[in-house]
Amino acid sequence: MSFAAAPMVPGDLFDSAARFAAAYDTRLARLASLEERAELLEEAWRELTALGWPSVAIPEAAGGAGGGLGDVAALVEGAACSAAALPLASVIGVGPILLAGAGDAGRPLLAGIAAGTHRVAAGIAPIHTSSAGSPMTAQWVGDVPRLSGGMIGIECPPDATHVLVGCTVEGEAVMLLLSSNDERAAFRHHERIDCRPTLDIQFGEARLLKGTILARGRDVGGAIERATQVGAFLTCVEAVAAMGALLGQTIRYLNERVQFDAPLSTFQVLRHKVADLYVVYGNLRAMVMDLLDRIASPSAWPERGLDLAKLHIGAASRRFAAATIQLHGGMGMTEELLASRLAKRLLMVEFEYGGAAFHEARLMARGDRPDAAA
Amino acid sequence: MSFAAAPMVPGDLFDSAARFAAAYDTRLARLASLEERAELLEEAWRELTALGWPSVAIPEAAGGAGGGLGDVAALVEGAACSAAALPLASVIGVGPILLAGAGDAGRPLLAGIAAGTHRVAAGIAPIHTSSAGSPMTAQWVGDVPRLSGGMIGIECPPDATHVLVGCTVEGEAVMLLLSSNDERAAFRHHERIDCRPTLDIQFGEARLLKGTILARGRDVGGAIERATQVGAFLTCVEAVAAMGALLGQTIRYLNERVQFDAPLSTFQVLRHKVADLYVVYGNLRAMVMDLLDRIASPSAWPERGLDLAKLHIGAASRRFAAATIQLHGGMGMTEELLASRLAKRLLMVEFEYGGAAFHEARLMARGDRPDAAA
Amino acid sequence: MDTSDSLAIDYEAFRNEVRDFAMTHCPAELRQAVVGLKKLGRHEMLSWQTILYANGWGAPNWPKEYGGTGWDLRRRHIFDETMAECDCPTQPYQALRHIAPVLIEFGTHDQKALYLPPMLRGEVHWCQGYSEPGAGSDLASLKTSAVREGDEYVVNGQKIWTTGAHEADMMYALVRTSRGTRKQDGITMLLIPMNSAGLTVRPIRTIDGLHNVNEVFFDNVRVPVANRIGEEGKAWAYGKFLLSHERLGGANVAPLIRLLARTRRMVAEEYRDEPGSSHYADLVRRILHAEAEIQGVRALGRHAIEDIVHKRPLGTVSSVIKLLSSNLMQTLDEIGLDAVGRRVAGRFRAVGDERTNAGEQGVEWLHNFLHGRARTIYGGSSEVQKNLLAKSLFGA
Amino acid sequence: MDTSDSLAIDYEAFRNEVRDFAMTHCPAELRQAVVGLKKLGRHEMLSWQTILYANGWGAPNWPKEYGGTGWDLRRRHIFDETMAECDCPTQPYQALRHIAPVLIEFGTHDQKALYLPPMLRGEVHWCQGYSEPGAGSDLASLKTSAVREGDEYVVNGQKIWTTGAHEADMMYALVRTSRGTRKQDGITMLLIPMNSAGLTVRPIRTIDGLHNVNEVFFDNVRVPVANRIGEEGKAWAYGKFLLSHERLGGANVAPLIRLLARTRRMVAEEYRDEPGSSHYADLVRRILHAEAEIQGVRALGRHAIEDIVHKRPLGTVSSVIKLLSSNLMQTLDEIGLDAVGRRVAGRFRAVGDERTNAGEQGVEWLHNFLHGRARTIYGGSSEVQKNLLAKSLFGA
Repeated sequence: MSFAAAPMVPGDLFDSAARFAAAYDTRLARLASLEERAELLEEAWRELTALGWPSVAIPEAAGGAGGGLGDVAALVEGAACSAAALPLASVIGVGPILLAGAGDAGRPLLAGIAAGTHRVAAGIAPIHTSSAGSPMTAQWVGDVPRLSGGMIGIECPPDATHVLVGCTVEGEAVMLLLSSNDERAAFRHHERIDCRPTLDIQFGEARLLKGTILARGRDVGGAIERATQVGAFLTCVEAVAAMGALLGQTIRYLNERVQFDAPLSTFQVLRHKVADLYVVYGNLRAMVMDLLDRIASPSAWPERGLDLAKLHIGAASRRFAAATIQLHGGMGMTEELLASRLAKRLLMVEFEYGGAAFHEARLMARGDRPDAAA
Repeated sequence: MSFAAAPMVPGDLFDSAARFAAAYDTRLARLASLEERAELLEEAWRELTALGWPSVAIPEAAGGAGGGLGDVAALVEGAACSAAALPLASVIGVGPILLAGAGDAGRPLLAGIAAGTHRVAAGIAPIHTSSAGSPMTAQWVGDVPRLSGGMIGIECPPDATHVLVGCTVEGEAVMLLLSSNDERAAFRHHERIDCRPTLDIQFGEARLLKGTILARGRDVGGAIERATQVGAFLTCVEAVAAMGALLGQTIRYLNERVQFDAPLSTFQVLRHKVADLYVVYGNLRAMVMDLLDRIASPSAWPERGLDLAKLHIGAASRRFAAATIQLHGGMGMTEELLASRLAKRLLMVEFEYGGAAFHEARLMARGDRPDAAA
Repeated sequence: MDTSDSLAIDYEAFRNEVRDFAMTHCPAELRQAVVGLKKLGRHEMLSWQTILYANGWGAPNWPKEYGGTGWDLRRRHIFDETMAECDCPTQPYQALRHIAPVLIEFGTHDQKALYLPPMLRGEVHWCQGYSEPGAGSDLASLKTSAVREGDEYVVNGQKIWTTGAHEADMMYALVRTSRGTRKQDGITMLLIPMNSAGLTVRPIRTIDGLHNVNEVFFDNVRVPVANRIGEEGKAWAYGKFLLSHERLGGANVAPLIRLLARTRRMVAEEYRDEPGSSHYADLVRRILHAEAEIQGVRALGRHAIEDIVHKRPLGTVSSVIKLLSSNLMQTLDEIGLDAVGRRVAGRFRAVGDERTNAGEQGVEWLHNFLHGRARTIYGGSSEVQKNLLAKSLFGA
Repeated sequence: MDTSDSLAIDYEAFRNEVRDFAMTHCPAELRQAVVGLKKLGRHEMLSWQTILYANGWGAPNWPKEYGGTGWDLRRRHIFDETMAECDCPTQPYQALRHIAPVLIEFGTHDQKALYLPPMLRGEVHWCQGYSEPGAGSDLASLKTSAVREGDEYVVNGQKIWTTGAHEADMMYALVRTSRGTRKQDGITMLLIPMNSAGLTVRPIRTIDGLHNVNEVFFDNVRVPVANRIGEEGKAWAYGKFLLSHERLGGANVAPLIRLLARTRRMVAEEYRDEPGSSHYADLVRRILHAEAEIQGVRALGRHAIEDIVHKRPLGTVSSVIKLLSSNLMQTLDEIGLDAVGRRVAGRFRAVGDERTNAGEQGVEWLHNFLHGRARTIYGGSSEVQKNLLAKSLFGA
């Protein structure tokens, strides 16, 4: 009996997300055109909305299921086993956490998300601005924020209705809400390297955004920080799930594929490379499970632990992807192979919710202070 | 037929140095006490002086053999195949080049070295001072240099008679000559990690060194720079020689050693690790041979090439040493094994004639300017 | 190889001649595409070939009697290096470097007359039909069969990873005509027109999202016996001949040097506003180490060429160069990914613009990274190279 | 293991009790030696054992009936972690953790009565005679022979890498009493007094220049049959028992955490005057990555302990922990070498002062680096661990 990855957050949510994502992934892999893929993703989003996923982390008072981060993690983990090209973590995890910082003002939007009438992309200024290019800057003009430059690579649900922007205006944390057809901004859509839909917003030179402020102040700042860390954490969950799935694919491939009259899995160098990958996977899986436990205990938010995890998993994911592509030989180069898509998912990890430079800077600024409790 | 390293600078000098060093190394490896080792090294130095090695790079006019850097490289390479615990490169290569910067003032000392009556250790301030601890500083008091702090880890021939110091006093390059029993300095002797003898000089708070100036000015500055680069280059020569020898030892060991009823050399992972080492060795060997060619053409001193080589070979040597120790299993941990001594020689490489930080800083300061000709 | 007149040749003058020609005759848009790491297809490669042919440089590696330049190895090497330095496209290597030498050595007079001139003139595009789904690194396991019926072979089976098959006129293919005791026996080489009935090309979408390679299916494809190279069942030997002929392809490190310079420039540009960041310092450090290693590869290549010129045994140097070059290219690809990734990885393909070379500025570094993963797979995977090296090092 | 009362135990209170004891009872010079990465010998280890014994903590891993604490696995783990955090020396593990459990399981009543109490009291120092020149990772190939003559075995052969043999009173050794069809058969375990006639200890100077391990030669050494553990020829099974008993030795990651903190402190100190240097930033970055990985190892260890407590199958986690821990220790060793090397590598041993722990401040990091190379060799080399993992992953 050979390896099969065990889920970190087992249960019905994981199972149904895994099944759902695998089915759509098989269909998506056959489509080369961006338009056709976008249509299929829209169908998938409608279906998962019907399943109630967007409401899973929304409080019951706002019409949601009142679940916790563990429920979001279970869905995200299941979907990541097939490298689902859906912005699940950011839309059903990060978005609601950001909105929570808006207090009552955010309630109608939360209710809309829970009801399936609103689809919200969540942009966070320090994450979705690039220091190369034209990063976003903001000033006050009276009570109106004036924005320049723009934000890039915001994960975006199909046919988004709104864009939520968490940013800082002259030192004050502010949450803005834009309609997705707001004419004061230019919107541009892309696919990421792992085929997920993203959104760029350009404000141009200096754009006055009257009527967009949803909330401002200290709670908003806390929510931005929390949302950033949750985004990073869910990225780690997805990375570990993708590694486990990829490891399984690789082992199966090496057991089946014959070269030089023997299965590839009989060659010691390949066996040891797979053992190396398993060790990496085992370590990161334990790390992420441990963080999920610590997150669940609200008294000891593992700030340092989360930054360390994201810092490390970005680079580890890159190496993992490169090694598995090599182990698959030419097959690893085919987009139609699940393993390649999982590898591309892993390549993206470093660039989501803050890369190495971002988390390193945070860790260095904070010194060696450990988390509140271990 | 399995691997045997081919010399980069083949010929009589290489052969005789290789034989000489192997014989002494066998005797040295049996001795645990520093005193006994020092006695044996003194005997070796007397013998190699009788063979004329210290005079090989000294001009005929000063009583030397008038050879070039290629001759020094041949001797150094041969000796490095047994990780000879002798400061050959620095004493017969770097010292004379530094002294050349003193012009006529250096002549008597060169003659003494050629005649075998003088044994000179060559310290170079930017190389042999550590920014941690108490680095050497120097001021003028009238025409007399006043030195504070000290220099560390200067390679030193057995029973040295003099110490040559290349340094900068208030921006001016200066060459000082101290007798090895000068009471204005404290001398302390060590073995390096690869068992070579070294010397620390401490001047304490502020020591006036009247009568020590051998030369000063622009030529001295040029000689310091040239001596530093030659030291770095000869270190690279030794590193490649040690790698070649170590690769040979490793291959022999793996062919002979049986575990799990088969020679270790039949295990594919070990075979590939050795192949990896061979690729590193082949690359560095070609790089060093190429640099030797370019150095021989006086119009195109490969300044950038030398810095790049030393920068890279330091780290490569570390990895090479670690990998071969692992391939030797427990045996790799025995000091009595030639392979361990070669590995320790390689560990030292990073710390000789400027580490990675030193050469990186030089390369970055210089920008991307290529060498005069390729 | 005419080593006889080597001493009389002024290699530096030759280098300058090649450089001048490249800079004046290679169209700016072609050089621009090469600089921008864009994909080059049939049209670009053949148009450049036509220009070179007009100057008498159609085939640097062929003897004069077939319209080649008859250059010695040093001049060929200088030509390759200089063309790469000047950002010229590569010539159609599958025709000129792979099948042509085999044709010249083993082909009939008619075959040479039929196929060589159009290659020279840049009129016909060739592809290579070697790899199969079950035969990659272990090429001798190939199964595509050719059964002789009268004056024809009937070919059935499948090839994979066929670069440029969708744009090619002809394929040279290895097929199995019998099974011997050794699986290297019974392999035959055929020249197959791509418009043959029963031949289907199916694009493979590779991991970079682009279409470079294909599957090719043979369903009772009939190929004249006249299209067979050499003897039936002996093609493994021709493949080995080709290998030894091309073993120093890797000695041309100019593409590596060019990628190094381009990477350095791009990183400086990308971090223009953050010169003090420790990540910039880290990228620069990695570039310096790559540059150092490239110094060595370049010297290895030069030494190898001198060894061939002086008829010294080459040993395993081609494996060493292949491993080093492919790793270094990937190292640079990875630096490229690290530098542009934060800005471009989230914007890999623009909705509403699906042209191959469209997209955010810098996205070509991501394509390059993805595409470049294959460098350690094709042309003898790193694993196969290391097996070869180990065999030589351990004497068994 | 008494899991019955697990729910009733206040583990945090226990942790505090252990910490208080360690900080008040462990002599400052011992803790100083541990902090300074110094080598600990017989004297240091036994004196600490005596102190623990006096507190009833002589054997955390033994059942109460033999004088052990009878602690459950969680308490043992907390004890180990806390002692390491407090920089206390390790207890004499070869006696307490290796041979004692085997004695308790397979020894006779007389053997237990004779050997266990002195171990507890810290009166007798033990060493392990397993490895031989031809039997390292492949231990079952051992050749040291024991031939029975009346009431004695006559032992001939050689052991190697015997840690502490020069300071030990007793050795537990694996010897060959017969050859079976499987080489694992015919291996017997003997307890051998180190002062036996014909037994010679020869020091091995290891790569760090220190004397930690030895060769031990047996020249007709006579060992009473009463010193045999269990049955003749069955010792391979006892070794496996020991392995399963100690399989989570690696779950104690406290030494790793302590080395991390120490490395961080040392690097900050060493670069105090160059806080802006890019090399300092590089070292700090490497430390952060190590810290991240240690987070994972720590969690793995905790999960494994819970798995044992809840009697879930452990699988291959001990191999994973061993590989990770040994690599991380080496990573930190290497950071240590990089930080102090420029200052200390050229001054490794001071002429005129050859005491083991003398030398330049920081030289212990070089010793540590060199000594630490063995971490991926002993106790199941990394290669052997990966073979095991691969077998499990591929199902063959």
